[in-house]
Amino acid sequence: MSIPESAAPATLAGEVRRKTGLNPATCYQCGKCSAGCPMAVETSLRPHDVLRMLQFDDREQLLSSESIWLCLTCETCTARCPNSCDPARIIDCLRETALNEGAAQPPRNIRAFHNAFLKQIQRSGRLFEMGLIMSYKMRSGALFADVMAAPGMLGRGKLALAPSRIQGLEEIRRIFDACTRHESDSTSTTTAQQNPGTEGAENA
Amino acid sequence: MRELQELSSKLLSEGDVSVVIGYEEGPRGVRPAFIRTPEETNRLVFDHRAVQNLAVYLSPRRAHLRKRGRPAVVIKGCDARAVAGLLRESQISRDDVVLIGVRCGGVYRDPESNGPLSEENVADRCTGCDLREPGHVDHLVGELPSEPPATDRRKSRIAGIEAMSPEERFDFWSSELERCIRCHACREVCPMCVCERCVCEKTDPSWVESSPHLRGALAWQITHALHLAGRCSDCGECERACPAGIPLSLIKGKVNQVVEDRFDYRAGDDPDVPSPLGDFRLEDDQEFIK
Amino acid sequence: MNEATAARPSSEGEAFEPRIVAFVCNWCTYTGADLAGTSRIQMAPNVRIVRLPCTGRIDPLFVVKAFERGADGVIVSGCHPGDCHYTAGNYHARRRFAVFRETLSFLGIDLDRLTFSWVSASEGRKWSEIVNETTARVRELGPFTSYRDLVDEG
Amino acid sequence: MARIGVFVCHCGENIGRTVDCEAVANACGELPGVVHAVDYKYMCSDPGQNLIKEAIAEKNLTGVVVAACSPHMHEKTFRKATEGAGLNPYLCEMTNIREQCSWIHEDRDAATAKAIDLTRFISEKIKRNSPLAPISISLERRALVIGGGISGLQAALDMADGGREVVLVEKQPSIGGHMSRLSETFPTLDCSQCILTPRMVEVHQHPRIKLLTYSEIESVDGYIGNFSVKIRKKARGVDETRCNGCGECQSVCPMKKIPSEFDAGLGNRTAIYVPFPQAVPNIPVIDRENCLRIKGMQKKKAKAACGRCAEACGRDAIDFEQEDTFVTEKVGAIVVATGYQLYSIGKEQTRKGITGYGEYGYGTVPDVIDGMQFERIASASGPSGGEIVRPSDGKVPKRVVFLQCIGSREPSKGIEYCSKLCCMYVAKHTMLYRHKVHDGEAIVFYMDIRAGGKGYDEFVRRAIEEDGAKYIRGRVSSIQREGEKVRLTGFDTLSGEQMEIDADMVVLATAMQAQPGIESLAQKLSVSYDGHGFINEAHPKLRPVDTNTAGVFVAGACQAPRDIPDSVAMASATASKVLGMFSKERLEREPTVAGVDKVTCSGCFHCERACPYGAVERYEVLNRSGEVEKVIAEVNEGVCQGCGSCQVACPSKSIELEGFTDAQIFAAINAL
Amino acid sequence: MKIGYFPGCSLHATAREYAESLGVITGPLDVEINEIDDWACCGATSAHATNHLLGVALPARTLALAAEQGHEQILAPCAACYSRLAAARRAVDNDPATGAAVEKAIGRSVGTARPISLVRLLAELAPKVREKAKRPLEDIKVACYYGCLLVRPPELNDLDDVEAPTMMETVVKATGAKPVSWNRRLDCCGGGFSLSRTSSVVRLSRTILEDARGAGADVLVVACPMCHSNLDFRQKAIARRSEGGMDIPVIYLSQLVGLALGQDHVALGLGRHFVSTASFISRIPGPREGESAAATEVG
Repeated sequence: MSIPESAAPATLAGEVRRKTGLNPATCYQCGKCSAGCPMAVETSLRPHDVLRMLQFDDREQLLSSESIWLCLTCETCTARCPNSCDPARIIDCLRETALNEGAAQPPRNIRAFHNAFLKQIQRSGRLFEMGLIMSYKMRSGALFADVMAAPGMLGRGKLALAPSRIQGLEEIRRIFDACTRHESDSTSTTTAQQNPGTEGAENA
Repeated sequence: MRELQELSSKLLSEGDVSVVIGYEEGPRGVRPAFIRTPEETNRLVFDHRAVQNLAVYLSPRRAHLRKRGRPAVVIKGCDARAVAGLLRESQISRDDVVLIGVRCGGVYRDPESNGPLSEENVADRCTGCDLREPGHVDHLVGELPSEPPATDRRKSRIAGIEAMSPEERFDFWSSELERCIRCHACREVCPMCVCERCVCEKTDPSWVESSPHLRGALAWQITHALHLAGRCSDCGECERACPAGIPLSLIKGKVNQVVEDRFDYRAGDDPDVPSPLGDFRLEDDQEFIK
Repeated sequence: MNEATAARPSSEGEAFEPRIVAFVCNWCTYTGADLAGTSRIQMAPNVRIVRLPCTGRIDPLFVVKAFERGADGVIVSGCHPGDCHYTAGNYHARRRFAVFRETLSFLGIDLDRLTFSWVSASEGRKWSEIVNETTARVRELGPFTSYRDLVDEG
Repeated sequence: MARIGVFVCHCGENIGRTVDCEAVANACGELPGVVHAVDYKYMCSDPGQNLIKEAIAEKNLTGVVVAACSPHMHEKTFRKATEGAGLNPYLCEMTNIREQCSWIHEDRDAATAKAIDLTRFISEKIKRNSPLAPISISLERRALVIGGGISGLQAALDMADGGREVVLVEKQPSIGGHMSRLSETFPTLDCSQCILTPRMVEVHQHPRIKLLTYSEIESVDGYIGNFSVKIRKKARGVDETRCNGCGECQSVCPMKKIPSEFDAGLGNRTAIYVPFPQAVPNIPVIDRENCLRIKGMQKKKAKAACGRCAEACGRDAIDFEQEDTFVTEKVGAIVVATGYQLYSIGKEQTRKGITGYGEYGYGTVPDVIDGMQFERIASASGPSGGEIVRPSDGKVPKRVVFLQCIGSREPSKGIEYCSKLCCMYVAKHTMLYRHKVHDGEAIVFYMDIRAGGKGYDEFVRRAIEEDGAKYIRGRVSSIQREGEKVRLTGFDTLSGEQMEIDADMVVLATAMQAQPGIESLAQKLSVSYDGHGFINEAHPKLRPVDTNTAGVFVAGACQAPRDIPDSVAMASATASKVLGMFSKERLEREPTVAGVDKVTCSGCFHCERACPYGAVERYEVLNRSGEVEKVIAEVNEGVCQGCGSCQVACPSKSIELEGFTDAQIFAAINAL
Repeated sequence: MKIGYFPGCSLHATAREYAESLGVITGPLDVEINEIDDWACCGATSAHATNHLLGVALPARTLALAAEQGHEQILAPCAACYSRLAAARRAVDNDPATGAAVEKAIGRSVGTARPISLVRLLAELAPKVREKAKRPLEDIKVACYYGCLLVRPPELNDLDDVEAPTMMETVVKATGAKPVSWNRRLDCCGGGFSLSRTSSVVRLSRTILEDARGAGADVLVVACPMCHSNLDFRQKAIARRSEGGMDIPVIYLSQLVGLALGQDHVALGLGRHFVSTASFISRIPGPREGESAAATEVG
């Protein structure tokens, strides 16, 4: 663990600070966020560990960690942090940076879900559960999960059979492009940026 | 003005006063008159031309007058404001002077004009005058005339200047004050200027540069305006006395307007109501303070 | 303007650096400025502080003289209402400066060159903000030579 | 012709690092009137001060300008040195080129140019300084102490033992403050009653201490040496001269269920009550909100309700009609010792901008209490007689969890400072608990243990090593009631484990805050206070017990969180300051007062209206024949505090404030 | 009272009963909800988890549409949608740089429309609910479940408190039912991992359901379709792991209010839940005007 003199822009903490305005150095490692984190038992890096590694610029290990993908974004850590470090927003930003640098290694299912979800919105502007489940199954390989539930869902009229497209689909596509382009020109690193929203994200 | 003449000669003959300060016919309109004997009282007149503010003769700086004994002075409503100012600042005591209040229906802006009062020739200060019958006086003469015609000439000129940008305003006043030769007539004629030695005569330090260049003139006008805040009786004599014709009453008018807007106060003729610039309220506005 | 040490290189083409005088009260703002010092809060070097016992002692004539002597901006600052060491100095000052400010504006002085503030002894950071903000604002307005050079046109 | 010496200080490298002191000295050397300009590494050191003295002698200087730190730091030092060399001290002034120049700028040229400007200001100003002699004023050699906690008591006793009369004003019915509510005190574990009660009795019986309990400061006028303080003695409802403290009235009072403030709401008290057994004075007070008789009177009921205490009183000391009375005391010095208040874990807070602990249930979860409540439970005179029991069901808790830093070090709740002594009293609590419940388990959630006093860390180590307190480094995310237990979800950052603990009782070590209402008292004394309501000391290192207002001193936790040993030391410090001040018959006062130029004053008395102290008087100018020529203004030097408000109000500038005359300020502006 | 309405994707499919019950109760409470036309998905977790600007731009477009269609307030019954709309509102208001980037991305100006959660709306209408209640739910014990995004993060919360909200309880009391006090009210149910990491959802939802059962609740009331699907749809899987099985009906707050207002339970979509609501409906005495209600298994 090398100790950087100050959170210069080159460090990951500096990058997080530039993008979110949050300063990871304000965290004094009290562990209150990790105490309340519902996923603490299932992850190796809890929120305060993430902040610790940020303070010591452990870039590779952090951006390639699986833990940052096991975050439920339930904001408990942010609500209870004594120093208002907002770990939830910082972990959001780490995921985004990891994706942009191609360093992200989310568990297969979670990557599949996010990709399927965002593909859905790009295609029809609204979520079409059936489409999402199909697309998720193909990407995750979990072909038989919840198959038994299909009849129940149908019987209760909970499964729309056709996607409801919106008129402003062009606008949604423009939003996705703008957001991915926005990321590319503001990311300092040079590696090719991949974002699950765009077509080329399949093999991220 | 028979009533005024009879009253004056009565006062003089009974020795109650040794001089009656009033108005008499003059080469250009009326001029101040100092009547010492009952016989001369027939020279006293009062009409729309009586613009001068005779309260200025009560100021302690005119010590020579005081030596002449107790004066009686003819006071219009607006002049009563100045007298109240002098009383408020203990420059004269009430029983040192006899005040002959005269009911006034407005005066000309220029004493040489004549004919009925109209929107063009009436003095700015007469608009909406609430002191046509002066209070706090010993005697009261003349009948209550009708409302003087209203004019918003000065108010609109002030608004015109306010509408300008700072640079334009600066150029406007620079061009006006350029003509100031620092004769200080505006100070001599002002009833409220009671200082033994004026601040602009103070040399160590000389806060107000005395040479007649624009920087000194601006400093002097700012100082005079601030000194009159909450005290100026708006008699307009400073502007009328200025040989260079600088619209000084606009500056004093603006300051009076600011004092009225902020502290809901107008220098009135009641000597017991003090000027707001000397005390404070906890909840004064401070929107301009960061 | 003391020509010997004219620190303002505006004429030689370098960026214009405004000269700002600050009249501050000794008990609150001056101590607040000291606190900014002990906390090493960096700020613009354009402000020269003149210490006075109370805002009640800050005379509008000082401000006029400062502009006459070539100041591009003036700051007047003291204790928050209620905190005055002499109980009422800042209340009197508040009324005096309310009238003075509008008179100056009527005569054509740009009020952006004047900053009034309350800064307490524990508000070092607020003082640095007042200094930086006024410096930036006055730098944008440019030099105020028009007032100091009135003598030439006279 | 002025002969001025300019002395530029490097202040080690505090100034030298960013300001080229030599250049400043050289530049000032050329200023008109400056005959001597030198720079030196440490001007405030003895050799530095000798430089000044020698220069004054050799070049018979008429003015000394020291360009160094803030005048608040060393103006007195350099003025004494100047006086030592025979030059009037008021001809020496400082330029602040450290706090207001070198420390706040990095650009060396700009900082140096600024330092030169500032020094030029003062050297132009000094040319117009006139020699002044301090004013001597009368001195009321009595002291007032506000607050009867340990600090107030100690200060009062030291001053009274020093031979001076002391008036001690305490807001509560009895003196003793928070210390009287503690069980044992760290680090020696001696019981607080045993070390405090003798002091309280000593104060009560001391011939030179006038004790005014259940009283508050109404207003403060005057200035150092001559304060006139109006004190409101709140109506006790009991005649102090008649009552002998027998307690009959308390036993008959029907209102038995009023939560006792002294016991932090755990025990009960009656409407007419004495806060605690060792209260001094041992005279009850009637709680006007809860006394049936007084409530009836307030509603103007015809039939007088209750009144049993009056019947039971053998000495007819109860007086329901008693009104607040006022006493005015003339004193020369004031010691503020109003103490602190604990942060409330509930939703309502007494200070602005502070929020409660929602994640711990806002204090509604049973058996979650704060440190003071635990003290009351552990105290022998407490509601449970010293036996450690749970407030909810009175059972002995088998596992107690203590949480450090509740409110303190927590910017999101509005308090960013550390309250300094919770680490110590939590360790003490674990000891008290383990000593009384041998099979009990004490767990402490902490972040960093801060026990820096003498014998302090050893005390905490003993709690861990001998008394088996389990210290977990981490914080608790939420506290909830789980059946009979209190469930905490915490985290141990050392072992990296999330943990859920079921405890019987939880004690929150809450932050120390300023007393509510301290702002209005500070404004009455015109003393400054910081954003949290703690009183500002004049200088943290050089004048820690003075305040900026001459004659007002500060002691104890009202200035910052502080434990008993420090409070007592600080109280004795204020006493020594006051006794030093009272060692002289009269008091010498800064001569920076106003004076009127009798020639040019026109007697408009604008100055009189602007003066907050009424220091302007009327002076009759007589002519040769003895008649009053005119009436002009004159300043009473003793009353004038030197604010200068009059000078700005004077149109003709005939009134001048010494030290800040128009000429001096004009010269400074001119040197812009 | 006229108000914009943003249903969100799930209210058209897996959470149809939430939309149905809402549609039925707004009439009696005289609130007119007008669905914003051409609304799009708010991006839920996946958008902001992978691209901050995307997570703000998508809901910002909805804010813009609402403003253009003249709605000052937008009702967002789904907690996730409410949270995203509030996050967009706050980002645009407080951070000019993001505001500019968002407006460039969506090609519209965002306007001043603000989201309001269903819990807050019903809490404000609680007096009216009490006054219009036809069917007393006196002895029904209800566990109010807020979940996470309804109360957190603190600056987006529009309820009365972040850590100790009481608005849901206020609405439940207005319907005559009795809210039970229990601990897991604000815990996260596993949210977006419903498909991708079901084991976590089962673990978290199980502790919530067990705590509600422990507190003696007859029914669990939620205000978020994601929480509902994790607690209701997954309850069978949870029952297998929890000793003593698990059979607590999970309904929406709008359905409970609908019941109190005397609406027919079929119209409220009470038959669409996986855990049968029949048992708890049968315990509700008939409406005061004697309207017959036959509980049926499948709607």
